Amino acid sequence: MDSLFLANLGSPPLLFFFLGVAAAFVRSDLEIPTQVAKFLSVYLLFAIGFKGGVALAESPLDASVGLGLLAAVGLAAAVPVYVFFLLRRRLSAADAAAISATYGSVSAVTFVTAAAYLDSVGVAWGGHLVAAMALMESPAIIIGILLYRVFGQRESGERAEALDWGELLRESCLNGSVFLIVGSMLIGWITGSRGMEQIAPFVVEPFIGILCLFLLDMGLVAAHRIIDLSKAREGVIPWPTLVGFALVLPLVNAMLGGSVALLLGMSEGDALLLTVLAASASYIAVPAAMRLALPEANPSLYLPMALAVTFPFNLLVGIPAYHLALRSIIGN
Amino acid sequence: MDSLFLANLGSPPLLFFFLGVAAAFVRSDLEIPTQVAKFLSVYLLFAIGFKGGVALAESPLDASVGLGLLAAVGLAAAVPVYVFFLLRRRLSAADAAAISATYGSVSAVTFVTAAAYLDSVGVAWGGHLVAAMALMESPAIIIGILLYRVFGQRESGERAEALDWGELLRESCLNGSVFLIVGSMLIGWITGSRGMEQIAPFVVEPFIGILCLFLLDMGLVAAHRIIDLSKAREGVIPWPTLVGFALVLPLVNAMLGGSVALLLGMSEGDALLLTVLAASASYIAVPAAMRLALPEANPSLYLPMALAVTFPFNLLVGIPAYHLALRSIIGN
Amino acid sequence: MDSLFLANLGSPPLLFFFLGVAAAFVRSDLEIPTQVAKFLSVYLLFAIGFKGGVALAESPLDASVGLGLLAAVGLAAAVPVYVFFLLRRRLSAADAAAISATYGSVSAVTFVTAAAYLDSVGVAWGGHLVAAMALMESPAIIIGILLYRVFGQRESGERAEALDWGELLRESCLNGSVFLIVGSMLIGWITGSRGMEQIAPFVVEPFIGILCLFLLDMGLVAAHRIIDLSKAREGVIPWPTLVGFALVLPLVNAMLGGSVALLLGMSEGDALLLTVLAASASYIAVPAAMRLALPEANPSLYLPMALAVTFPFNLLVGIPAYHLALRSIIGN
Amino acid sequence: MKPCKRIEIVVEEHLAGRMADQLDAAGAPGYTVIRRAGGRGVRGVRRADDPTGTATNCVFIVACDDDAQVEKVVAAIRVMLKRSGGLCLVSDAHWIGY
Amino acid sequence: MKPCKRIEIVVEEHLAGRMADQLDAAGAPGYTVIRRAGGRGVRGVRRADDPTGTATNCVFIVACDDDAQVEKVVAAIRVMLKRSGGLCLVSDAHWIGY
Amino acid sequence: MKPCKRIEIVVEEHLAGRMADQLDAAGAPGYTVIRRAGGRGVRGVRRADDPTGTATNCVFIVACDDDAQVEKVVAAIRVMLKRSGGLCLVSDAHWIGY
Ligand SMILES: Nc1ncnc2c1ncn2[C@@H]1O[C@H](COP(=O)(O)O)[C@@H](O)[C@H]1O
Ligand SMILES: Nc1ncnc2c1ncn2[C@@H]1O[C@H](COP(=O)(O)O)[C@@H](O)[C@H]1O
Ligand SMILES: Nc1ncnc2c1ncn2[C@@H]1O[C@H](COP(=O)(O)O)[C@@H](O)[C@H]1O
Ligand code: NA
Ligand code: NA
Ligand code: NA
Repeated sequence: MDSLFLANLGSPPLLFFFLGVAAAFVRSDLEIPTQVAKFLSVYLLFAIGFKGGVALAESPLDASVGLGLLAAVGLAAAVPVYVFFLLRRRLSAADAAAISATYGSVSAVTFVTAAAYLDSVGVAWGGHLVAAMALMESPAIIIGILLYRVFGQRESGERAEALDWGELLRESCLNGSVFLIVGSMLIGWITGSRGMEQIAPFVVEPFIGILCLFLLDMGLVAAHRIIDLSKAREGVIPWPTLVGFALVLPLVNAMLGGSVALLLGMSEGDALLLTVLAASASYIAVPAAMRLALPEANPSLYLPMALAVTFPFNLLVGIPAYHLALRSIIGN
Repeated sequence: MDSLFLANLGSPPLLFFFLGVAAAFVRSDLEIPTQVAKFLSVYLLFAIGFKGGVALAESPLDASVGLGLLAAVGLAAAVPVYVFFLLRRRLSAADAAAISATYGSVSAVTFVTAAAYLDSVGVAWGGHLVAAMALMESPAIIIGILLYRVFGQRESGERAEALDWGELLRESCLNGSVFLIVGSMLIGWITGSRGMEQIAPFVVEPFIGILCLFLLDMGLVAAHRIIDLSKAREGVIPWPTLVGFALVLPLVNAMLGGSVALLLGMSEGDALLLTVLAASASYIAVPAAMRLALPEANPSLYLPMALAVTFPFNLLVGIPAYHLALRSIIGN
Repeated sequence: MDSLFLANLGSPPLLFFFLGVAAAFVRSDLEIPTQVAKFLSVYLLFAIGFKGGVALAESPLDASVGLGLLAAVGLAAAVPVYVFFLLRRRLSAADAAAISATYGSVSAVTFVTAAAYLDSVGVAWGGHLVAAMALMESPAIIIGILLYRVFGQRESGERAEALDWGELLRESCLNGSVFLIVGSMLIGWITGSRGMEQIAPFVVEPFIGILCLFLLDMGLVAAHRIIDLSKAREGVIPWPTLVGFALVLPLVNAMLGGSVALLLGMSEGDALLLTVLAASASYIAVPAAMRLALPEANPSLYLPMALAVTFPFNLLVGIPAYHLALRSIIGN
Repeated sequence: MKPCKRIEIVVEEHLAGRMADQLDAAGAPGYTVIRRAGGRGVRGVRRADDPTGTATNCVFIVACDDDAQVEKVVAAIRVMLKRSGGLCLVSDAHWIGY
Repeated sequence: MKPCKRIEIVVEEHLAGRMADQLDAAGAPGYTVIRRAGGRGVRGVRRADDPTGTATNCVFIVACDDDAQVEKVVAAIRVMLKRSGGLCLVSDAHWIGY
Repeated sequence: MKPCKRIEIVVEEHLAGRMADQLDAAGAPGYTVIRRAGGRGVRGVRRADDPTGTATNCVFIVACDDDAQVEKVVAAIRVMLKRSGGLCLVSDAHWIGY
């Protein structure tokens, strides 16, 4: 049973993640140049989007798919609400709102790694989960800002910069990663297997290798964040508490996501992906949006929580653990 | 018949071009990092050059090939002359010279896309067309500068920086893209099929996938230019006129190129590529050379014409239209 | 027999190296963007490390392997000592120490090119040579600094910045390239052929193609160095002398390395790789470490020697020449 | 060659577009922007090479004709600096006309 | 620590090589150049991230010993600035010797 | 808006981490760093685009409150500049508070 953990931890992408972490901790000067690292993530979104679209073109779009997508959006909108009220007691409204948006949204790289994990253990998953990922990126941002506007505004008496809702919507719904996934999915769906044939040598075959190098970089980045953290002055809230939150939130969200998936009768692979999406936290799109719309929130809280704790936790432990749990319930 | 248009517009590379355009218009922050975008174009030149060279090594070099290359150079030298005198009436000598050089030279990406299009519709083309492309990049630059020196100099009474002909020749004949295409072609030609075997997994198989990402970026760039344009103050010449020129010039040049190809009895594929070369306009090499040698010319005229109008026009409409026309004449 | 030279010089990677050199000399503006060039070298180290690790997993680790690694470290530690005392007579202690470290350490790209050469001429080589390369990068740095501390310090009367030995060790033993090679090798060794299957389309197939583009860039860089050199004011030591050193040192070191390999009874391929390692000089890791630990040494001596003379010499002439010599002794 | 004021602003790279808009709105005669800078201030370290892009700075240089223009520019960007952090320096310089 | 002049020049990146040559020729004691900058001036917006490379700026910083040197440098680059656009600021500074 | 001192330092990019540490140690209130710069000085040309990374500069900008702080910073980095080369300029500026 725990062979799932081994299969996960012993896979090249995860091992390269560890290598990146190790390099940062021994202060090696190993690095993936920034622009290339960004491009690798563009590649991963492009490839997973395209593959999802081609898969969609091949399987019928039925009511259960629509229901699944609806549930995904619902999860992404509901999570920030409970997280906000949970954290409100210990943190400022701005910080609580930013963290709630972070955990309501998703991490594309966690999703991609989970999909690669499923492929490697031979469990099928549906292309519409890629659509679910894309749909789950944005709602939490808007909910988070709304929560702050409704419950937090009075706190700060000062005249704030007017919020530009148009800009916010664009930032949240049309940010680069959402746009690229949705676009690639559409193109994959339009061109189908004929398109796949043309670009499979680029999007399918080197995928795992590129994921290895990208996770190497993510390991470096996550570990750098941990190191920066450990140097930071003690904030309003002790670090162990933050780390605790960053470990408990994915577990609770995974339970929520998993329950929804089981209620909807999703297949093993699809259920795992929805669970992972719920459990994951955004460390790119949401922080970027928060810096624009909610700069009062302290990025040195939400960013390391998502990037340095929740992300590695899901990658290393979460994915196989959620799988194990789902499998034992579905009874495969 | 219009299946050619569909085959073109429905191909993944073109769809990704549209995706880039759309991303820019909705102001998504999607981007391909600059250095990677430059590298993708290096890759495309390297790959098309190498493939062209290998193809050359396999087919005999005969008189008709030599004649074709001569005709290509002739086209590249003749086009700027008529364009210059046409535009002289409405624009300053510097602007007319720069635009004439732009349209006399070629766009390597348009060529690469046309070659991919031919591959996808199953029409053969000869490796020497790659040589034709390389040969056509430079002459227009020199002719454009000469036209300005002869007909424009008196206009501006001021003491100009002395023109460094050595630098100009180097800029025009030895610029990076010409050098890389010619060099890769030579190496492909020397190493032949044995060399191809070694690097086919890099230059052949992922080609279309990489072209997709590159055209995604080109879509972003072209659309950004259109947006910048629409914000610019009205210049000496109304924008509709410029757009008109940027649509008429490729059509006229395509006719010139196509006629030459038909006169020389080129095959369908070769004729299309020569036509596309004639119709295309340079938005990298020529603008760079013009900024150095003819900074009086306004880059916000020639650059958007080539990049934001002519380039998309050829990609989307031109290639299949020229193909249709050639096919109906050759009578396939 | 000289077919080995032809096989080497006529291979696509070497031809692209020439292309880069040519581009720099005609002052073409061809360039591989820096960040991408760095990434290409990351890729090469990642791929060669992984392949080496997988090979190790498949062959038994025995005493002869251990002896080989020991000999490699010995070479890397011994070479700087003789070079230092040789150069001391003509150069300052700092310069002699830096050059000795440069030649004691190794060039990963030279190694990778030699490995690709062996593959192309069909000679097998063992994965533990990758480990040898990794082990040979660092010792020379430490020996070089020690030599300077012991024999050179008194020269400069001034109070020096205190040497941070921790930082030096980290710089030398944990620099990015060593870390990446060792890490990838470990991961290749752990995941074995199962891991290889997953990432072969990324690390094996496009390898030669990527090596071509990287060597194109190295050609540009090496030639730029030569050009900068020729413009530099005459230094303390005439250039022909330096070039002479940069040609003689690799030959002497190759003899040392080759002798060790023959004494240990290494196979033809392994012997060549050890010889090449000994003959090669570091132009990335050592210069970086020297700028931190020994800034008194003039980088415009050791850098061009390693990069502009020894590196091309080994690539073009050294590899096949050493092979020829070894083969004639081993008597294949 | 006329006396002028040189404003130097450091803000998060995410805010570059907004900063440019505000400079335009405040009537700045132009600006130059250098991206992918790092730094340290009261809000901690910002690494220029952060692939998540959330902790990178950019530097704006604005040459202004006179104090009145500086006032307008500074007024326009102050709220932004207050909320998001950053640096703003003003110094004297001479503008070389051509 | 001696008084000196700091020249700051913005030109198109294409012209970086030529600018460096002219600074050398004018006897500038050295320069530092930052590439891939963006900006806006009377010639419109220049995006630092333009892959066509035709609309990117670079920033030169030149520390000069005295006014005479500044004069020479400015004279050398004026034609270039006039033809291609850009910015040139001169300010006072102190050069820390070591 | 209070008077301040602006320090501008150019060193090899390899030394960026060490420089940042020394600025921290010297009590600099913050700094901004621009990487991948090129340049020319008495030690020859440094190309910003050198893939071997051994000849690239970076530029540090440090806004200091007063001369005392400048003294401390300059003292801290002088040995480094002496050994490795580079440039250090100090000028007057005004720090816009927010
Ligand atoms: N004293 C300073 N000198 C130079 N740059 C500074 C200084 N203080 C802040 N900065 C820059 O402004 C950014 C944000 O500052 P802060 O909001 O203080 O964290 C920092 O990351 C630095 O790049
Ligand atoms: N007032 C200004 N302040 C800062 N940079 C400027 C200014 N004016 C022009 N520039 C820079 O110089 C470049 C060329 O200016 P221009 O020739 O006026 O378009 C612009 O893209 C800016 O980077
Ligand atoms: N006069 C100067 N003006 C601007 N930058 C300089 C000057 N002198 C030196 N530098 C910079 O400092 C670096 C090292 O200088 P040096 O140690 O003199 O070679 C150079 O590569 C330049 O980037
Ligand atoms: Na989530
Ligand atoms: Na043309
Ligand atoms: Na060696």
